[in-house]
Amino acid sequence: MGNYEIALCLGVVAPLFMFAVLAFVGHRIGKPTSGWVAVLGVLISLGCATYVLTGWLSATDKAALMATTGYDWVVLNLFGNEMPIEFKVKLDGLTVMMYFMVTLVSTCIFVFSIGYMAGHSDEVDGQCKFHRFFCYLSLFEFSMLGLLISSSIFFLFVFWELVGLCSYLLIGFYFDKKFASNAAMKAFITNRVGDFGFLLGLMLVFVFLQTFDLDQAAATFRNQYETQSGIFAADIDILGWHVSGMDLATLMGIGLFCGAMGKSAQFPLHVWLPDAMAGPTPVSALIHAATMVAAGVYLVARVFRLLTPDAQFFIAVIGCITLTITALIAIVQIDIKKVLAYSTLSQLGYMIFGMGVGAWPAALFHLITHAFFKAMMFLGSGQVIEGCHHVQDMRKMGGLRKKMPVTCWTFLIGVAAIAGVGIPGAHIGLGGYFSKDEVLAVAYERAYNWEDRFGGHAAEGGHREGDAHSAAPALRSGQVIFASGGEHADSHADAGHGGGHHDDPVLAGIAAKQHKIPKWMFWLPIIIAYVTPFYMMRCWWMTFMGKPRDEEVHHHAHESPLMWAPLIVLAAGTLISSFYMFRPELGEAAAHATQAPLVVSVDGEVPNKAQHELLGLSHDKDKDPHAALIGIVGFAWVAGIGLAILIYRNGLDLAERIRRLPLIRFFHWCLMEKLFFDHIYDTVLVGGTKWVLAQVSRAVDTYIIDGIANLLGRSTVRIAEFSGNIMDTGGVDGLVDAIGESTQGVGEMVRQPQTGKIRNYIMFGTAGAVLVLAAMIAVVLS
Amino acid sequence: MDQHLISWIVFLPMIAGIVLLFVPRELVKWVALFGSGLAFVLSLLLFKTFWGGDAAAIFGDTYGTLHHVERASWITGNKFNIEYFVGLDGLSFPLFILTTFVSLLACLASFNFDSWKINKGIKAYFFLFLLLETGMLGVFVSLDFFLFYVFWEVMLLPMYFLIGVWGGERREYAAIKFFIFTLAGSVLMLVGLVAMFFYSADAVAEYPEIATSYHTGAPLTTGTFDLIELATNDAIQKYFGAASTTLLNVRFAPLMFMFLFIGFAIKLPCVPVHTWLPDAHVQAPTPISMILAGVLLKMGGYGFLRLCYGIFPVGGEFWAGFLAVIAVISILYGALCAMAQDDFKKLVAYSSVSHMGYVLLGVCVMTTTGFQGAMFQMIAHGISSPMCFFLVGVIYDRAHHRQINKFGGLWLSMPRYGSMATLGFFASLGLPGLCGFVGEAYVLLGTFQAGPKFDWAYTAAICAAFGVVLTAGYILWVIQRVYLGSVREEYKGFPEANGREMLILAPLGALCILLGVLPKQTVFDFMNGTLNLLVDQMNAVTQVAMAATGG
Amino acid sequence: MTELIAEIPTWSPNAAEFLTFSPELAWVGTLCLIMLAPLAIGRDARMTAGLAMVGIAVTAFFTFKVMGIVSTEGPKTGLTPNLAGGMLIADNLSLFFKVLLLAFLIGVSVLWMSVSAAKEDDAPEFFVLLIGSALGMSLMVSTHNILMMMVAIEFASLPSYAIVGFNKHKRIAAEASLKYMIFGAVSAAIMLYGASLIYGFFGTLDVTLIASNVGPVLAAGGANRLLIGLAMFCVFAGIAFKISAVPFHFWCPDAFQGAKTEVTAWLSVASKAAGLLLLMRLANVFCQNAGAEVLRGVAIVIAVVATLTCTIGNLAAYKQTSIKRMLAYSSIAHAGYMMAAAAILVDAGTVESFTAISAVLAYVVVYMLMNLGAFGVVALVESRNGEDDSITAFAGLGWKSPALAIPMLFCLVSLVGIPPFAGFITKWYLLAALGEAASGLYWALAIVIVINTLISLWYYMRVVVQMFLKESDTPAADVPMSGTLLVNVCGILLIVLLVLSNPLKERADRYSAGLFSPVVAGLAAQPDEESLARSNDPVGGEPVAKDAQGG
Amino acid sequence: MFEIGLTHYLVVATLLFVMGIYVMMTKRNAIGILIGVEMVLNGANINLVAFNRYNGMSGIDGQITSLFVIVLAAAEAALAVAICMNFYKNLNTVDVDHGDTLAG
Repeated sequence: MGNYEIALCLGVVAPLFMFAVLAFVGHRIGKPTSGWVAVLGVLISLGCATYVLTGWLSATDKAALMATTGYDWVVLNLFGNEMPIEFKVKLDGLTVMMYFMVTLVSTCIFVFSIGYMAGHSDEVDGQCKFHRFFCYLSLFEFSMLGLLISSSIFFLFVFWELVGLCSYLLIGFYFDKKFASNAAMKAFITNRVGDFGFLLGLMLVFVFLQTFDLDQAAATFRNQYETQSGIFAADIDILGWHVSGMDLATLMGIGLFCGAMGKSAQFPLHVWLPDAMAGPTPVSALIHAATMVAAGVYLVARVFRLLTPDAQFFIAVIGCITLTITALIAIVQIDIKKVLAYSTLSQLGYMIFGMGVGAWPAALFHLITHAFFKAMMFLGSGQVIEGCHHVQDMRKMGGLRKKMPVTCWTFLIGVAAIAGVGIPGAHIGLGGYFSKDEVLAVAYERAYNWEDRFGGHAAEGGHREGDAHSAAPALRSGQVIFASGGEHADSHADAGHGGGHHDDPVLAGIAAKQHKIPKWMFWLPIIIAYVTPFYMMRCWWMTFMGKPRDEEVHHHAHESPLMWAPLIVLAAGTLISSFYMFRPELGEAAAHATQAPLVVSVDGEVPNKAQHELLGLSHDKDKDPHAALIGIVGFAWVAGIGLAILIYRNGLDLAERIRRLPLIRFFHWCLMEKLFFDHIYDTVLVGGTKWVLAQVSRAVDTYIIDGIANLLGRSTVRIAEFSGNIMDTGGVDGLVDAIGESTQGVGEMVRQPQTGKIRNYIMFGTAGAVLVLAAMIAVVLS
Repeated sequence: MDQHLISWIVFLPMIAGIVLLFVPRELVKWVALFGSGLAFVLSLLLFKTFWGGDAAAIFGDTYGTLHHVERASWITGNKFNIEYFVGLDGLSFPLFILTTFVSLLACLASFNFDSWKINKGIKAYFFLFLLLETGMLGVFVSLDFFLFYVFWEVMLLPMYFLIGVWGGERREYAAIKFFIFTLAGSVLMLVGLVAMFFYSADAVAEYPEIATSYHTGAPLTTGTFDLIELATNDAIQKYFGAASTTLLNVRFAPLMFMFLFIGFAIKLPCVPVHTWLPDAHVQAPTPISMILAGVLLKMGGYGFLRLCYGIFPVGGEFWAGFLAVIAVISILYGALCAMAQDDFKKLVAYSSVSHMGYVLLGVCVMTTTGFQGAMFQMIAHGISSPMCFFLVGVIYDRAHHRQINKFGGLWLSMPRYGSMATLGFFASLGLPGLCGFVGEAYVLLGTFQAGPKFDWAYTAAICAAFGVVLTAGYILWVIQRVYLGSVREEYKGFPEANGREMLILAPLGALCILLGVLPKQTVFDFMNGTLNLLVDQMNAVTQVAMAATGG
Repeated sequence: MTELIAEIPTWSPNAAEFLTFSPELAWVGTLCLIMLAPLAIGRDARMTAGLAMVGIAVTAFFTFKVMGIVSTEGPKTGLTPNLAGGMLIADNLSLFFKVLLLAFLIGVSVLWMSVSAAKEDDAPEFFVLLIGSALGMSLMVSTHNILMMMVAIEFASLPSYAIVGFNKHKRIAAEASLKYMIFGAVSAAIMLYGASLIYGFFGTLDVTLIASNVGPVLAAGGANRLLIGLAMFCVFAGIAFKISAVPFHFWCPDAFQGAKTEVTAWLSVASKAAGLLLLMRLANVFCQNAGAEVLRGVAIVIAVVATLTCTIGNLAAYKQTSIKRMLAYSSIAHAGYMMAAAAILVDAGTVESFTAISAVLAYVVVYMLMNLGAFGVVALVESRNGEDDSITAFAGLGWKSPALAIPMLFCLVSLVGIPPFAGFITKWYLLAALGEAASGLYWALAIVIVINTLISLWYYMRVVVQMFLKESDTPAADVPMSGTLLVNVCGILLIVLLVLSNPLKERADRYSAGLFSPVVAGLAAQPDEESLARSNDPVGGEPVAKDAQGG
Repeated sequence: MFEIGLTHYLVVATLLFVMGIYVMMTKRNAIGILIGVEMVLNGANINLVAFNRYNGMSGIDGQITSLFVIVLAAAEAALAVAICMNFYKNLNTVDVDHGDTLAG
């Protein structure tokens, strides 16, 4: 094992060790110390991450580093062949970046938590749960980092479930509150629904690709596609449908993506995330904003090479729907954490959408920038909630900027980042300005320029990739790189490719297999890009600006250093992540991580040699993704933020008046009801599809609220009750009892001749004898 | 001692049981603990044999390599040679250890006997308990079918009394139900026992040239009860598998398979013969529930592997589709039933039905991975379900009821216990990293892998995978209702799990994690050798039979 | 006339022949002694019993002596002790049964001593009747001549009628004995009528000759077939009455319930076993001499009756409230099981028939222990709670007097036929015998038996439930030491015979293999052809045929 | 004219048998039932003797057997009457239908 592998493993194990320490002796360690123990663990991880990151960035032969050694966990038997499930460290640019991001954000949040949980963890019965919180956090940290370094889809799944468990435990941390435990359960079960698909994908990978290793699986997939063997030649019967060839491959891709849908809370499994805000705020920041929910995007990035165009399109559609509906719901939320939750959902939608349109580096870039600023905002909201004594309703806040200056301004940075504040053309901007807009740029390419680019070559373009092209790493990766604005590119640094993409039949061939995306899938994200700044600014303004609306809340508000210091770190992280380091590395990682035979990764920008330097600015003036979109989205933030300020500058009155406008009122109601997803899940499963319409009207009734908890908790229970109580007692037992009773009945019957009267005995005896004799005669004569 | 090690382990509990009849009342439980504890310690010595990497050396080149074999003639009629024939291989060894282990913990769990609602007859209780242990151990080590059957039935009576005398409200009903169901399964097995002997005699007479015995090396000339011989003798396998071999005008292998299967399916149990289980579990005292779930159910699975599939692979292939349907129904139906329960113990009991459905699914697809998964699932369930039952027992001792909906917030009043409960139930849920996951994953993968052979395998795997969601549903729901939520007034003063309780929970919890993290080192290494050979053997036989039918 | 005389085997008894006849003589001597003894020593129960024991000992001495002779000279060597001109046989089977009867007599006497002796004034009469019926039973198994058979059955029955009504002042006893007597008389009459017809067809009452002639006579065709069937069935009915096979079982529950419990114990085993062994002997004779077609017909009749017997016996036992009545039905069922073995009639020369006899012999031994134990406990329980024979009288017995309840449990479970009790192993021998016969009929019978085992579990367990699972307020009472010892010995022997069943089975094999077989012994060799020729003679055919046409 | 042959005897015996069975099944008086039994037995006796006489049997097996039957019948009758008296003593009747305490 190389040093970096060891470092990564150490970074994973350190929190686990702290988990064990806290689990066994946590209650003896006491209140603040146990928090610091956990911080120590995550600091070790951060150290490891930094070590690996610096080493990685300075390494020249990255391919050598990527070859890591594995350890056979178990050895499966597949069609008579041994197939080990290997635990191996995945060491590539993506892992390194994600690892670093996660440890950095975690460190901040851990530290913040010590301050935050001091006031939130004392429980009834004199039981202090402070250490338990850090115990769970450490376990989460372990699982999340484990997930990042897994090179096998199987272990991805293992850690995937573990982070789910931690999420469950942490959402339900205040489990004495009904809503918290409900939310925890809802989260876990919804995730399980997604994992069901994941498992299906896993099984397909197992049987057809015959390996769980990501790289090997990708290679096999590619090979099978080229020879039209394996999964492409299979024809299987699933639940009565015959699925074969490309469709099966698509099914595999969608199956794996189902996992991501659960974890990253994509439509239609998004319902758990807003409820997950029942957990302590640092948890929301860490798990439900920065890291775990992003794991879904990470998963898609990892299995990108196994996707087919149809699967990818499916991903894009799901992402597009999610980002739209959740952003709309975010507009009307009044709970500060709920706003952030829906905005998280929306941003995750952007990322998934990005993956779906092939914007691999852009989506991951957005993931990282989003992690920083969203974690920061969540912590900010935690600060507010803590300061306001557990008030989360923004209508009771207002004017907190004086009481909480650091929180206020760091939060504003977050708002700016998510809104994509920047100056088009000047290459000055924050977070989303680069990352989100790059996704949009790629979407634009896919929606408008795709056929122009490749269509012409689709017909004659060979489907096979020849060896001759293997010399060109960037192209072997199947990565399409272009600069925005319809100007194609170019001037790409790779000398071996001076000819550009047009002339490359291989690339064209691959690309031509992909659909042009419908135009609405470009325009919806654009519209939401206008909505986003609005609701974020609304949130900030309602909280920090204006006049205090609730004296008592305002009176108590305060900040504490343990809690605002991490905010500053994260604010710095937001700034750094927007410019430095991450984007070029991701672009480079894409070269390896996207070698897909069927789909292409579309790069919104061109990596520059100089960017390989740690401090090199990523955003090359000439390669600004906004070049083409400048008119469409470049100033979206101005419009959104402006409108928000316009409406909320004088308190809530104007907003209230608007809300009462006839049409708005209807929309508002719909959005307040979260577009009825919870209700729909409830009712669909309660009454069956034919009752859906009838039930939707009833859904207004407030008592049906609890979504997925009831999905299994009420509707299925009825089926279960039927099966458990009626079938078992009535059916099987009934049958057995009936047999028993009839046996007894027969017993009673055969006793009837025993009348006690000897004359009867003689008669029955004789009659019986005659019968037996008759039977004998019948047999003998026959 | 060493050469009779297994016999010592098997009969030691019984000896202790007899001894305790003659000691003062206060010492009884200590004698019992000593008996089951010593059996456990001695069984650990067996690891010496199975330790090490060289699978071929440990498990042999063909199915039938045994260790610690003891053979002695037992009943010799004019034809029979019924032997006292015991031994261990990869199939029985893990289950053997599991049995001594769970029994020890169950014995420990019985230590609060005096505080039970029915606490008369402590000697009788521990005597029957130890007798039961002997019976269970005997089943796993017996390699003579007759001996197997005797041990199999020896367990019935102690279990009947343990449930019937020391059980809950409806103990009589539950006990007799258990008895009748189990006996119903085993009577047909008895016919199978007779038939297999005489048909094997016919077989060696029919094909004397290939009737070479694995044991003596010479051709076999008589019928046999030797389970290994029945499985490995070419003549017997050829004759059993042949389409022309019939009993009551039905093809022999499928019929015999069914005769045996019914008995094991009842024990496993799978739908629709599972209904004894919830009753038995709910009514039985906690330690007995632990034994029931931890060991008794495994006998069904063990029987599948050793007898049904070992001896009648052709029958297995014949019924595969049917069994898969039953298995999937068990998985889903068990989970749904679990969800519908108000009684905590009944919920765990139904979860066993669901989990054991995976075992059936794993074996019925007849793939190596499936077999391994089924076996692992048995071990894992043998760890997690006793734990769950004990967890239920702990609160039953305190609250004297098991109504899920009347609980709440127990984690607050009993944090240590709550943590163990979470661990136990998540292991049962099949969370990766804990023991329940590996078996399920293997079974699903094994089932999916059977796709080329059986059309329905993909569908079965997907349906079974959906069980994972349902499992999460009922487990989380019960955790939420019992352990989470605000603490109720009446349970505020509940004492935390005491030392004895933690002593039982801790090893189980540790094993839940250990098996989940290192499945290869803890379980697979000890059984894969035999399982792989068994599958090879099975495939060879079914191919021959298929070729014969085709020709 | 000289020709005629030559045909009747001359009987000029010598000392050796008297010796082979000595057990019977000793028995008769004992009878006389006990009858006369009151004149000398009074009617004291103890003294009488002592006298009976002496008689039994003497009989046993001679029995063993004869056994020695038979086993050294061997029945198949031509030195078969044919007594009374071929009417009686002293072979291993009959001697074995005599030993069994003696042992059982001792058991019943002990039981009687411990429960009834104290209040009994008519001890000498009791022993005379008991030993008289024993003598009749021993004669039953020592013949294959229908005349001797009739005499022996009557000899066994008449004392039995009286002994059932021995309790003169009890209404149910009077009722029971009357019913028993009438039913017995009716079946005897029918049997005699059948015998007279058989004599008409075959000119002989020796079953050996009948068996070898029946085939040719049947082959002659015509209505003979029906009439022969009718006649043979009438004879069979007489035996079936002793066995209490359905539909000749009606007397059984009533007589058993009305009689004293120790008498019930005696009748439930001895008279049934005698009838069964008689049937087995005749079956064996048929196997050796009759053709396949006849065998098939006879086998089907016996199989049908056996199936009806065990099934109806078990079902009718379900809802009984009197334990004696329940055990009476159980004894009907067991007779059915044993009868199933009698259905094993396959062509001469194969060994299956003696396997069946061996199985029945072993079964009878164990059955004796089980019933002696069970009825013994019933008698003891009855004796201390005022003749209450309801099942509920057993409530809480397990906790009050385990010394009674545990042997009772052993006996009952053994009656069900599950390990670890000898009832299982003997049931297994029965099944094995059926399996070895290897035909659909016998496999079907095997399945009938195992399913009946399952049915029977329910009502046996009702008693167990009462004993161990129910409570009772009545305090424990003293029970006689000797009776307790007796039932415990029975209980323990049941376990011992499972673990060490070899000696039992070996003896059963030996004694059944040494069954006197007339064909081999050469007795029938000469008359065989003659009588065969005679039967084919139209002299017999003409009037009979007319008769049949007329009817 | 016709000669009285085997058939006639057999017919008489059969009639006795049938009548005996009928009597056994219908009579409520215990003694009546016993008389039925005797009828059947005598039917058997007639059969035995007739067969021996007409059917060319060697020896006198039939006759001797019938003697046995007569003795058996006598013994049985003696015991039966004793049991009937005991029954009468306990129930004050010999109507067998009154003895139905034991049933089921």
